[in-house]
Amino acid sequence: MGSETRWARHLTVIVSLLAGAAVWEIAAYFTTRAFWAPLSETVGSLAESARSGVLMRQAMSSFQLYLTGLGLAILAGAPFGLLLARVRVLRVALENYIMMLYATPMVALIPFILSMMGFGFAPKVLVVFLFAVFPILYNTIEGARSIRPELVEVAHAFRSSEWQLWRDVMIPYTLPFAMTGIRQAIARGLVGMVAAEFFLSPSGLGQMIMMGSQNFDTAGLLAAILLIVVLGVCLMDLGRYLERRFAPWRGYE
Amino acid sequence: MSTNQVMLEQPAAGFAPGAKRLLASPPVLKVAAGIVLLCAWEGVVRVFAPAYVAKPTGIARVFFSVVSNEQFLAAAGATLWAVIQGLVIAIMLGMAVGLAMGRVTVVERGLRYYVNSLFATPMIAILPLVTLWFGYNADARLAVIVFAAFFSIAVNTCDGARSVPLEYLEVARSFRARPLSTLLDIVLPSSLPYLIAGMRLAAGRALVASVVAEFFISIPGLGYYILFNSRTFKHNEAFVAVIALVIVGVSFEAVLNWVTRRYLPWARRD
Amino acid sequence: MVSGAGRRFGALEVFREISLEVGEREVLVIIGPSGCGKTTLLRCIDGLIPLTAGEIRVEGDRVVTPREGVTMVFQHFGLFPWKTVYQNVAYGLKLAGCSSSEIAEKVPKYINLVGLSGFEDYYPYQVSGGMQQRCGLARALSVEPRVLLMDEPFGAVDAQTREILQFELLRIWDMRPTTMVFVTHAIDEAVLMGDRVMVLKGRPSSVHEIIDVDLPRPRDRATLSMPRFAALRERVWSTLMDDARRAEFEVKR
Amino acid sequence: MVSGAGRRFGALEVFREISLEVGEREVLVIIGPSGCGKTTLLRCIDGLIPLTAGEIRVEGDRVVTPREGVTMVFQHFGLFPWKTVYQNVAYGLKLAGCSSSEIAEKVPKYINLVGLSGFEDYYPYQVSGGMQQRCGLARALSVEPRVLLMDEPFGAVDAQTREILQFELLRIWDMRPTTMVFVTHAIDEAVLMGDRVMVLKGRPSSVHEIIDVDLPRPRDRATLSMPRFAALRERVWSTLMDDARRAEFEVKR
Amino acid sequence: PATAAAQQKLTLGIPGIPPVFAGTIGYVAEKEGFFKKRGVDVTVRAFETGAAASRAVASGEVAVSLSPTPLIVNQISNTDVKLVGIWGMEHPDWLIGATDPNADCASLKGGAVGVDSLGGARSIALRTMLLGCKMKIEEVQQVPLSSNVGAAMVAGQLKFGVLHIDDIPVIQAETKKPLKTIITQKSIRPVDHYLLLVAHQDQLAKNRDAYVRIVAALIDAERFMRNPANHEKVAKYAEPTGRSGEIAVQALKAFVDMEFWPKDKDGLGAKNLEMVGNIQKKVGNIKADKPAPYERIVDPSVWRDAKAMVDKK
Ligand SMILES: Nc1ncnc2c1ncn2[C@@H]1O[C@H](COP(=O)(O)OP(=O)(O)OP(=O)(O)O)[C@@H](O)[C@H]1O
Ligand SMILES: Nc1ncnc2c1ncn2[C@@H]1O[C@H](COP(=O)(O)OP(=O)(O)OP(=O)(O)O)[C@@H](O)[C@H]1O
Ligand SMILES: [Mg+2]
Ligand SMILES: [Mg+2]
Repeated sequence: MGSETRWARHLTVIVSLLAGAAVWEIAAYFTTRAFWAPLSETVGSLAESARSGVLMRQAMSSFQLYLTGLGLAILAGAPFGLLLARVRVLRVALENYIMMLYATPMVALIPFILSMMGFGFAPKVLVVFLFAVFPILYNTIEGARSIRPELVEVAHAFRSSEWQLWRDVMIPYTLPFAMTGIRQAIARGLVGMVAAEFFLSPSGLGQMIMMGSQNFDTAGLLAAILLIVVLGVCLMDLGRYLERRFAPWRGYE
Repeated sequence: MSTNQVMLEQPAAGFAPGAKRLLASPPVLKVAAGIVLLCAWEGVVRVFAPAYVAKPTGIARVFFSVVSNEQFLAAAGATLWAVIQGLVIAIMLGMAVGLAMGRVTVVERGLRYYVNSLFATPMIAILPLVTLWFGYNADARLAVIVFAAFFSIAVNTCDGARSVPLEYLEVARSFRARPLSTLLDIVLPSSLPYLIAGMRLAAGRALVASVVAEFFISIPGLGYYILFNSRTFKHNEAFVAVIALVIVGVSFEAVLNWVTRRYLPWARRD
Repeated sequence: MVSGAGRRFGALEVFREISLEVGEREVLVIIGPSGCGKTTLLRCIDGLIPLTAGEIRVEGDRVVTPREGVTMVFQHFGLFPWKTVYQNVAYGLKLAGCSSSEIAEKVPKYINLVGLSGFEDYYPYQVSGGMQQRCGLARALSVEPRVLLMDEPFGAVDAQTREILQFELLRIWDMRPTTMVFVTHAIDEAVLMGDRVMVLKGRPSSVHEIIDVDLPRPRDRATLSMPRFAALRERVWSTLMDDARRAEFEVKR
Repeated sequence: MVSGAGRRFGALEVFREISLEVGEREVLVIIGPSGCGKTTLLRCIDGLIPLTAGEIRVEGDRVVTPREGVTMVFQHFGLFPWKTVYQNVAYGLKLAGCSSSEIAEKVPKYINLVGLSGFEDYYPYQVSGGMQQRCGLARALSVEPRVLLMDEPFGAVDAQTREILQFELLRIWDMRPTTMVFVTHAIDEAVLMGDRVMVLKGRPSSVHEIIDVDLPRPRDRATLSMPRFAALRERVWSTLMDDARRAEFEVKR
Repeated sequence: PATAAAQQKLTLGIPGIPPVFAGTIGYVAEKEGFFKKRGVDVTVRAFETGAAASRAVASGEVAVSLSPTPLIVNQISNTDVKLVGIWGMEHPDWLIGATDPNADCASLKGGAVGVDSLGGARSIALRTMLLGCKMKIEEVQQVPLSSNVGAAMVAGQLKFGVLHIDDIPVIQAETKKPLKTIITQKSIRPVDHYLLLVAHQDQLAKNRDAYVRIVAALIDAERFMRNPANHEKVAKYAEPTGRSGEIAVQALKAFVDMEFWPKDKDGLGAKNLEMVGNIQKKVGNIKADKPAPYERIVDPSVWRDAKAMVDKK
């Protein structure tokens, strides 16, 4: 019975994936090529750009941007978040502003960044950074706010010193929250990357999309979008994995 | 009681504890931090940046003329209205799809990969396609907003519907509840907190989507207002629109919090 | 009533060959170490899940689905957090198809019976665990069942409240005796409440012993001081002891 | 040891004018209805929070901060979810500044004492509540305190496990008697564990009565069957009853 | 003449936010009421780029747009989009300007040059003009700034930019420094083509009358702009482009003198368009075997009918 249900489960998924592919392919025959390109052509275009090395170059350029921005966001966000977690005065003073920035659609700042910093690599990194850093800060602070006072009390009861408290309680407790923030940052950073590549100087996958759309090269456009979808899914999974990985003890939730 | 209260309960040593407490009281701290941040911004811009760059005094100077400007109001109204429309559509569609996915296994398996992967996709990427399908008009903006918001609602509602605690379903079964009554009495309320979480996410995404759409499609709205004014080097004016966006974003958050407190008092996050 | 009952979850056989009979207005207490399948057995009797062997009859009919006239009080209270105390109590009546006038009449009556008057508009999270369980009790009693299934109803409340609730339940039962199957961990409680105590043991568990409790009814606090009580208590304990020890060391999940 | 103690949280005065003395190797049990300030009093004795009136002396010194030689076992276990059983037990020793060889020697000893051998590498969420509390107990015992403060150590475990743990604690105490302040809700437990039972009552609460428990030591299961036990139990209950009832109806938060 | 076309709301897309000065003709036709006079209801709308505007035409959203000729030629040659040019501006006024008075071709190397968008009109022009410097496009860094190249240069963000003639006075006025013209498009290639008024083939077939009236209104507008007496007024209409007052009047003179807006012709010179096609093929923007034929790119008949309509009156 077990294997049968597993088979049935796979079957529905396979059928749905095949149906999706078929719809994609067939839809192209009911519209002009400018509106929609069949899956086969999209894959062809993808293969072509992979062969010519364009794909690799553009993807690397995007990745470089993304990783730099995200990395800086993590390097800046996590320690600062932890600091805010512990230093109550700082946290109380800043938490509302951080929540505000967390809720701000950062794309709106792109025109300013463009006209202030121009078009190089740095402003694009800044965009990714801005997209990514606030989820980390926000979640770390949330973690700090929700820290269980019992545990701090235990530490005090055992005559813990300040830095022992950090090592044994604060950091382990806040880490999973920071990880949740990093998962969100991974997703948001990707949006930031595409936005930066669209609205600052075109480069990478964003440029591929722009060029595809400008030249009515819908197959190329879809290929680039497909790539971003795959990237998004992989990064999302990576984020979830990280979140679980750093909190094996969270099983009780 | 938070961590640090535990420590603050330690006998307060030192002089003038009253003054110290006043200085450390949250509102004072918050306002002080705000002032420091604004001064830092003003200072940095004055020293390092060209004259046109937005700074607090500049923004304050133009603020009232901008917010009473008809064009600005129209732009803000257009964006807000589009976001609200988009959210309403996304919430209705997303709830329907999410509930179906959460409660009907076949639907879940059929749609899982699509919904999850589109949830993970930055919706900006499909902007060029959307403009082709819907044209360079408000419909396209609405479509982008719906696209951006729909998936987070669907994913969250689905999670909510799937994680209805078994014990509640068991109680309902034990009292011989019919499926419809189970859906209305139990599945729906119990997935509401998830739905709210989805809406919180969706509201943020919808705002980003509308701004990006306006950048791209060049239709009146706050995004376009920002783009146009910053391109003509009127950064202060443009920044007022950013402030408007922040207010919109924060008020969504506030409304959701209020709704949660008022109507879902039982769904507190611990 | 239950004959040759067995239930397995996949490879795990929870219990086997359980037969028992509960007379009208009798209180049968089931006691056993954690994880021995008490809750599972009760769920089978209520018709929530099917047996994998044997059969259950209530009032002569085979149980396949929850039947009218049988109600369960849950270990986890099973209150809906989004309903007030009043609405929770009304839930059972509403599903039983009572008219709203009937509901408006019965709900306050049962709320009063369990001593919750004045708390009608509170949400479960606003009242203490003991009050939550009273509310669950009122919900179950309000439909005036012929058979009450109680799954560790006082397992999650503090010791003093538990004592209070035990005697209150005895009082309610004396006023309106119903057939009752009462599951518990606590030996005091088993001896205090039951006409007979059934000890489940083993892996898969089965009926180890059925102990007749020959304490006079109505029972009250004085019952606790009877030497017979202490003797029965000790008897149940010694029956249980070895198993409970072993179960305690078994890793959860 | 404690004299004229009082404590208020803002406008709420939790208790007042509590004086008590605990002799060496004596077990003083504090019992009282929920919310009467038992935990608060214990936290004051441990030096985690200051009194607002009166003073506390341990071994002649005034308590202002947690002192060496006094350890607390928490109602909520207070285990760090990110540490394994072993690491949790080692925590107290580590903070006490023990060398790692000392830790490596003592931790297994105490883990064995509480019957947790074999579970060293489990995370708290992987073991049952009873085992979690044993772990908390091992952590407290491992630093070999002269005074043990126990805050409802068995409040969150199921009834059978509780019985087992009670007698295990009695066994451990007989092996190595320490001064102990034991807080509980349960009357059985109070009478079983204590040399004296102090009943807190009222709002703000104060010492209502101190009952001498003249049951012989070592105590074991046979103690439960003694008529004297039932009588003491009844005595404590009647002292408590009214208050407990009232407290039960008080809305939480 | 109230025809069916009058009921329909039509849109003319022009490139740039804020729009390029070439789009002034659209504003004149709209605000001076030429569209209304010809019986069509047309609004002018600015798009981020000419490419976006042409996409809007392709999607049926917008009736006509002014879009860069090279781009349209590429699109038509490479894909099956049903765009067709019905009117055009033959004379590109592109130049590479520098804020540094000592700049020359050599100093361009590796520098950042402002364009509208990658593959956009300025970018294509840059590629062409770099031929005159014996450089390849890869040797400079393109910075896409829509129509804000001038503004970015004013702000000191950029040293070099691909500019319109009318950008020069603006930049000079703002920076109070002379602007160095490194090279102009005209000096490299006298025969070229700048903008096409493009329509969707199907829409054009369905609603030809309306398109004729649009072009007729544009012809009216051109005549209006040619008259120096109207320059003040035109300068006011040009306000959305960011050029106003004296600067606009100056620019207007220059543009009229070079017959920027075609004077009594359709602006669809076959030689010019073929030239564009060949260049695009040569630089690799056209992937097809050869550029689309002249007949596929344009439809001069609309202008002929429009001219007849204007002359009839
Ligand atoms: N739905 C299920 N699927 C698989 N195993 C289950 C399921 N429900 C219960 N079990 C297993 O059946 C066994 C008996 O569970 P049950 O809840 O009946 O025990 P219990 O006697 O009520 O324990 P407790 O006293 O802790 O409430 C346990 O080992 C449990 O893991
Ligand atoms: N940090 C605090 N701030 C304000 N009030 C507090 C604080 N800690 C406890 N209280 C209040 O003091 C009273 C006594 O609390 P305490 O936890 O000591 O009771 P308890 O006797 O241990 O109850 P239980 O038996 O439920 O554990 C309660 O009313 C509680 O709300
Ligand atoms: Mg159970
Ligand atoms: Mg307590």
